[in-house]
Amino acid sequence: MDLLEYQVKEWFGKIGIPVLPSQRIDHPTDLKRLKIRFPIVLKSQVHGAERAKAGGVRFAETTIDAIAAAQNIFSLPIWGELPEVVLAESQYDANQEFYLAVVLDTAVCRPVLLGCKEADIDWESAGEKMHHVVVEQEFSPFYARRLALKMGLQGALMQSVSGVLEKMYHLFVQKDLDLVEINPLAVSANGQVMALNGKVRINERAIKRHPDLAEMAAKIISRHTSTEINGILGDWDGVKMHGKIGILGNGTGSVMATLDLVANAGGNPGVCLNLRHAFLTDTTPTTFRDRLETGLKILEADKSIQVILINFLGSIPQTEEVVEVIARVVQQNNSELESQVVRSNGSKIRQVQNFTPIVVRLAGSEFDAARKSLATLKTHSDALLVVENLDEAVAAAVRLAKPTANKK
Amino acid sequence: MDLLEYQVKEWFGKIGIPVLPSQRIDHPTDLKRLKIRFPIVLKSQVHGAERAKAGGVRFAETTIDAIAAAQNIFSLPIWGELPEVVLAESQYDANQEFYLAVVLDTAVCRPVLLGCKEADIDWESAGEKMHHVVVEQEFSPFYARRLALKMGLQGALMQSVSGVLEKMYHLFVQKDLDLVEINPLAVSANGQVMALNGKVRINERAIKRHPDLAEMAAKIISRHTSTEINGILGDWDGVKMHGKIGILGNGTGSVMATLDLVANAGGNPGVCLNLRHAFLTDTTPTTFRDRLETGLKILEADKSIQVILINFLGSIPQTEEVVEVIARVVQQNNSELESQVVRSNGSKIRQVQNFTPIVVRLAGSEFDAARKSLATLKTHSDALLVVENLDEAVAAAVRLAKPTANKK
Amino acid sequence: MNLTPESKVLIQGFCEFISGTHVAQMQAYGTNLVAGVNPGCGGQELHGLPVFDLVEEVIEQFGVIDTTIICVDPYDVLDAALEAIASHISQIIIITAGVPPLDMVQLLRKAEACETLVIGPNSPGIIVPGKILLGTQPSEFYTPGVVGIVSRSSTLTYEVAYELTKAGLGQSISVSIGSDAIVGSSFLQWLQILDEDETTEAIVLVGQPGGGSEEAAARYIAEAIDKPVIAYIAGRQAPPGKSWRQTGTLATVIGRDPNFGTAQSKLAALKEAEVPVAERPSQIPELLRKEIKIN
Amino acid sequence: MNLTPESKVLIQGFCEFISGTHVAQMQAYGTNLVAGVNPGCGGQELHGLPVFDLVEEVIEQFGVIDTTIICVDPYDVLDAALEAIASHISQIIIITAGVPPLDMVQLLRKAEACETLVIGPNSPGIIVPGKILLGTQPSEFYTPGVVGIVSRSSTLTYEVAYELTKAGLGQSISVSIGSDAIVGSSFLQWLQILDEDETTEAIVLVGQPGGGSEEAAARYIAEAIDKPVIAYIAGRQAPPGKSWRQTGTLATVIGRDPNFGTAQSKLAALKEAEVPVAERPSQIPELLRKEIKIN
Repeated sequence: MDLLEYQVKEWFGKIGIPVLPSQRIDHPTDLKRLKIRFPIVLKSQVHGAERAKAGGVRFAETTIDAIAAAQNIFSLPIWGELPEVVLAESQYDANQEFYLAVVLDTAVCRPVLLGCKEADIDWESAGEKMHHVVVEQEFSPFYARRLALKMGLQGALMQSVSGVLEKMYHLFVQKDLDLVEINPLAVSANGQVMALNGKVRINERAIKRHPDLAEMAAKIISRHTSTEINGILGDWDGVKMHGKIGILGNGTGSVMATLDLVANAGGNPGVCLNLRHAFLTDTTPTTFRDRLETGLKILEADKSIQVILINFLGSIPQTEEVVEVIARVVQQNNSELESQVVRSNGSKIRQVQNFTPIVVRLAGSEFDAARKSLATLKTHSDALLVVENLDEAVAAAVRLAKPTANKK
Repeated sequence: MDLLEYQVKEWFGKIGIPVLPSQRIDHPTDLKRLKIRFPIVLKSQVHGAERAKAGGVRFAETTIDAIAAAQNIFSLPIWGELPEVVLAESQYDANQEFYLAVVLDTAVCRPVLLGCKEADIDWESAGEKMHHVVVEQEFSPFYARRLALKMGLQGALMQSVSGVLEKMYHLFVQKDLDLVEINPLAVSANGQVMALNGKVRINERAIKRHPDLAEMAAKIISRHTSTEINGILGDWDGVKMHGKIGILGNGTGSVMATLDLVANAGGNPGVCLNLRHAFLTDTTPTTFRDRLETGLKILEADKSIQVILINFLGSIPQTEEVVEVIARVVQQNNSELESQVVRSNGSKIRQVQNFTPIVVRLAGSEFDAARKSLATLKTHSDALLVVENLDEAVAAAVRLAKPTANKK
Repeated sequence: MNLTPESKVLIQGFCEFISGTHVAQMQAYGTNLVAGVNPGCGGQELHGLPVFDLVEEVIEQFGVIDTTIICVDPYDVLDAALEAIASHISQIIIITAGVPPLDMVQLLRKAEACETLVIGPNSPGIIVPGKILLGTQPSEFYTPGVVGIVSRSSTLTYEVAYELTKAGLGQSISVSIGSDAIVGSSFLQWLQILDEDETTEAIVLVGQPGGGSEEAAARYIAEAIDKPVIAYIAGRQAPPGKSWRQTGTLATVIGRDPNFGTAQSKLAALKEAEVPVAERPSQIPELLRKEIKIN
Repeated sequence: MNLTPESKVLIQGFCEFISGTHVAQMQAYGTNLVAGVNPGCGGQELHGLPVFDLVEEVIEQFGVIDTTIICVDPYDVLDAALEAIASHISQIIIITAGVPPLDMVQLLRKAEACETLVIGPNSPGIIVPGKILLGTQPSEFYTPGVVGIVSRSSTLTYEVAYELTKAGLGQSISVSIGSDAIVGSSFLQWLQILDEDETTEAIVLVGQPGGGSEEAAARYIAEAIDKPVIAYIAGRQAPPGKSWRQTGTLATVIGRDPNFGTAQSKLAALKEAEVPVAERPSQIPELLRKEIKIN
């Protein structure tokens, strides 16, 4: 989950990272009650990158200018997102600009401090200019000094930059972050440092143990559509592709392997969901059964999905209940189907037909009973297919996703 | 530094330890705007113990009763301290009451969790009933469960009590405490827990790194006399005895040894101050010279002090400046003395004589120059004595503190 | 690694990732499960195991515990593991998925200092077919034999075992190191164990996008592993994205390939190390037969 | 404990507890001071020492450092010590006074895990008269000889040495473990070192109110120390109080005497252990002469 700039700066201010005087503007008229001095800069609070290039950052010298600029920003979507807030901020005379970050490096299983004597670096060629320090043991300020020295800083500036890094690290740990970044950290002529812009990415798994973050996430979930949520919160529950075959599985590797098999068999994988752990959008604890229900709903609501392929192997929690969920969905589809008038035009049928065929692959002794009970269901021939072999299940799903081709 | 109950409860509330609805009352009329429901209990916010016995805790069912009770409490000093605040709190139906604490145990160099299934225990016989767990490594909640189980708790109550201990520990570390105590922790009939009263002692050395605590300490220092401050903040800079010989030294052990020598030689030690590190009441960083100046002022202002014994050995920071400070004080005394009319009645002379003789013991090569320069000062015979041998210095101080006896 | 059937095993917590069936399966397999720890449930019995509130109570009653299987809720994993380490348990298998990564960082610092072996989180554990089952791997897909499996996946691990068993290729040891970005034991450690294991004659490595462990494994195989290794990487067709926990651009600045974390980078590394790669799970037996002569 | 004059020594920080005179004194004594570390001052020279920003820079230039003397501000002590430990320095002497005790708790946990010897805080360090000076003990009060001194005080330690020197009794090693409530090395460790030290023939133990180290030392002397020990306890006449950092009533509940922390408790323990106790520093030589035959 990424925070917006004004939220990042609130956090920075609280933990003691120097930020400019600024004010949150919810409506252009708020600028009449501006508490900071002109000239100011107005910045669109959106998640997308390159907002300055898109016109989301404007300077103003007077209240009238500022209101006009704010109206403009409020009505300008950036990467499809309209800002709910605009940040009004003082301006700053920077002599130098640095890049600083703390990031969780999963390859070394440790947080890493990053620093560069240039801001807005080109990542392709950052290698030589960017310095890093791995925080091997419990953090202590000397790690921050190590980085500041590697960056080539000395004396008072080395001390103040390492002081900022120290606070960034504390924020990182306190709030379970994946990333905290200051870009740029401005240095004034007299050596004072100032965080002009910042980025914070919260690790999705930890959100629920921080009441303040859980509340932020809940707000985002209630305000946005599921696609936007994935963009803002991250989408670690699955992969969003644009094909016709939706995949539900139990485990990342298993979902991925199924996806590959579908693609290799000539099918187009669509949304693929891993049901092994709670979805990011779940605000309360969920069971496997809950997640299966949610997953089926997501796939059924997705207009591009023509077939649902479920791949369960070994064991899942609540096997019996899970089978019931599948059975219920299939029977509901069936009854709806029977009440429909079947027309001769295949494509028309697909439009009215509001059910999606399900291929269920179940393997393992725990599923013996399940296979049998699903097999006894009276359904339309394509509505439910239960198989044990994965390659077969994939072939069936691919076949079902091409009804017109089959009918020719 | 000990916090008052209402401050403790604010902290408890913030960290998630359950406390009753309560309201801070700064003036009896605040009770007209009471936001909690009657019946309430009104509690005097003072540092002294046994306030209930002294009449500092009263119950009230109506606003009129409450105002009368508050007026009463506001005008009732407890151990010499008038409350600035009264706490109004809801009442609670307790089924059981426990004692819980986290304390820094200097003997094992670790924090220790303490718990007992009785509240308000008699410390003399607490041994068998009190349980403890040493927090050997970094704290983790299992230490809290260990204690709750040792206390004989089970199931949900074991869980909720260990949850409270966990939060107490986090507070302990976050705020650099010597002690955090809940006494009593009430358990209701349905197993809900509630901190009815709490105590927090902050380690004096850490105050300056917590801006909120430094502010609290500054308030106490500005409002109270030095004796009260010692009572409230703790008096780790020295010992307050009531004799005639004030002692200034560099190091706890050295000050103690000097005190013992004075007592063994028949003298009465008075206030003894260790100048080795900053005083608790210093709100800004100090030098050794600053502390010597402060120390001399404290001793000179103390009417019972008749002689000041300074014991410096080896080396002190800023030797030359320190010698200047002593010289200045002595010369000032000298000039004041010369302008006085010496009367025949010895006791009368002591009343007008507003200087205190100083015995300075200096040993070590660094003091060679200092001894010489102090020896050249022209003073009244008793005003300054510079010696190298400690036993001699002590004998001289004891002699000077008994002018009448000597004159007989 | 102590994988003898006599070694004493504890279960901490009984969250959704472990069920009565799993416990029964472990017991049926002969795993020496002595007790469960579930704070607040001390004195009860669960799945036939006596349950305690604290690990130290179990040790008091049963003596030294060799392995603990942690299945508490994700936010309680760090505490449970620290409790196990404080009780000198030297092998920890974490089944639970969804553990916050900074908790794992803290745990790994401690485990390294105390020389504790941590497997997982988000791992179904270890099986030595016919001998011992530590975790939730479904034993019905396994049969004793000579192929070692080391995997980062959960379900996909048994998928591979199932293919081997169907093809008549038994397994020596199968371990999942866990599919999270930050896990305890590494591919390298397990490749070494399997290389030294006398029963194992060939190794199957199962990988997926994210991180750099497959690349490290490929280099290690080329340098140090004498036994034949076959690899399978899931997710070649998946779009790259942060969804699979790549560190992304930031990773490149610390001397890494911009492709870091992708299936393509892993496949390239395996090719470089001349490790045969299966296209799909069902192709693994065929590739194995080319490398070793079994049956 | 490495106390040879060849061992390489570093100074971290130059706060008020150390002065140019102390540094010059150490150098004059032949202590192998190689550098100072003072963040923000790298490249400068202080008291004739090259100054660096980081400990690792010193090690890069001079190789392994044996001992560091920490004199940074109280709130920076933990960081400086952790930096030294991360650079594998195995002996740390903390001169600084006023370190918050919970910082020491954290440091000691780490030092114990890494087997680092921590002396202090609030300690003037160690002197081996005529050989090496590590800290701020004024060397003029010392003369080489056979009496070992172990103390919790700072100034009082040299007071005792001064009395010995005046009485013609030289010293083998003198160490102050630090007068804070929570310190690294203990009386017990130093009693053992002095007992094993070949030069030392008798030991003087200097204590003060607070904590239970003198009591523990008394028991240890009775059990394990063969050489004669004389004790001196300051503060017998001081009123008991929290001023001297007693844990007070709370201490009693964990199986301790209600007298815990008082000079009286210490004197009683020493009497029980039959350790002769001097009334005042100047009495120590006399008691020593009764126990050993020197001069």
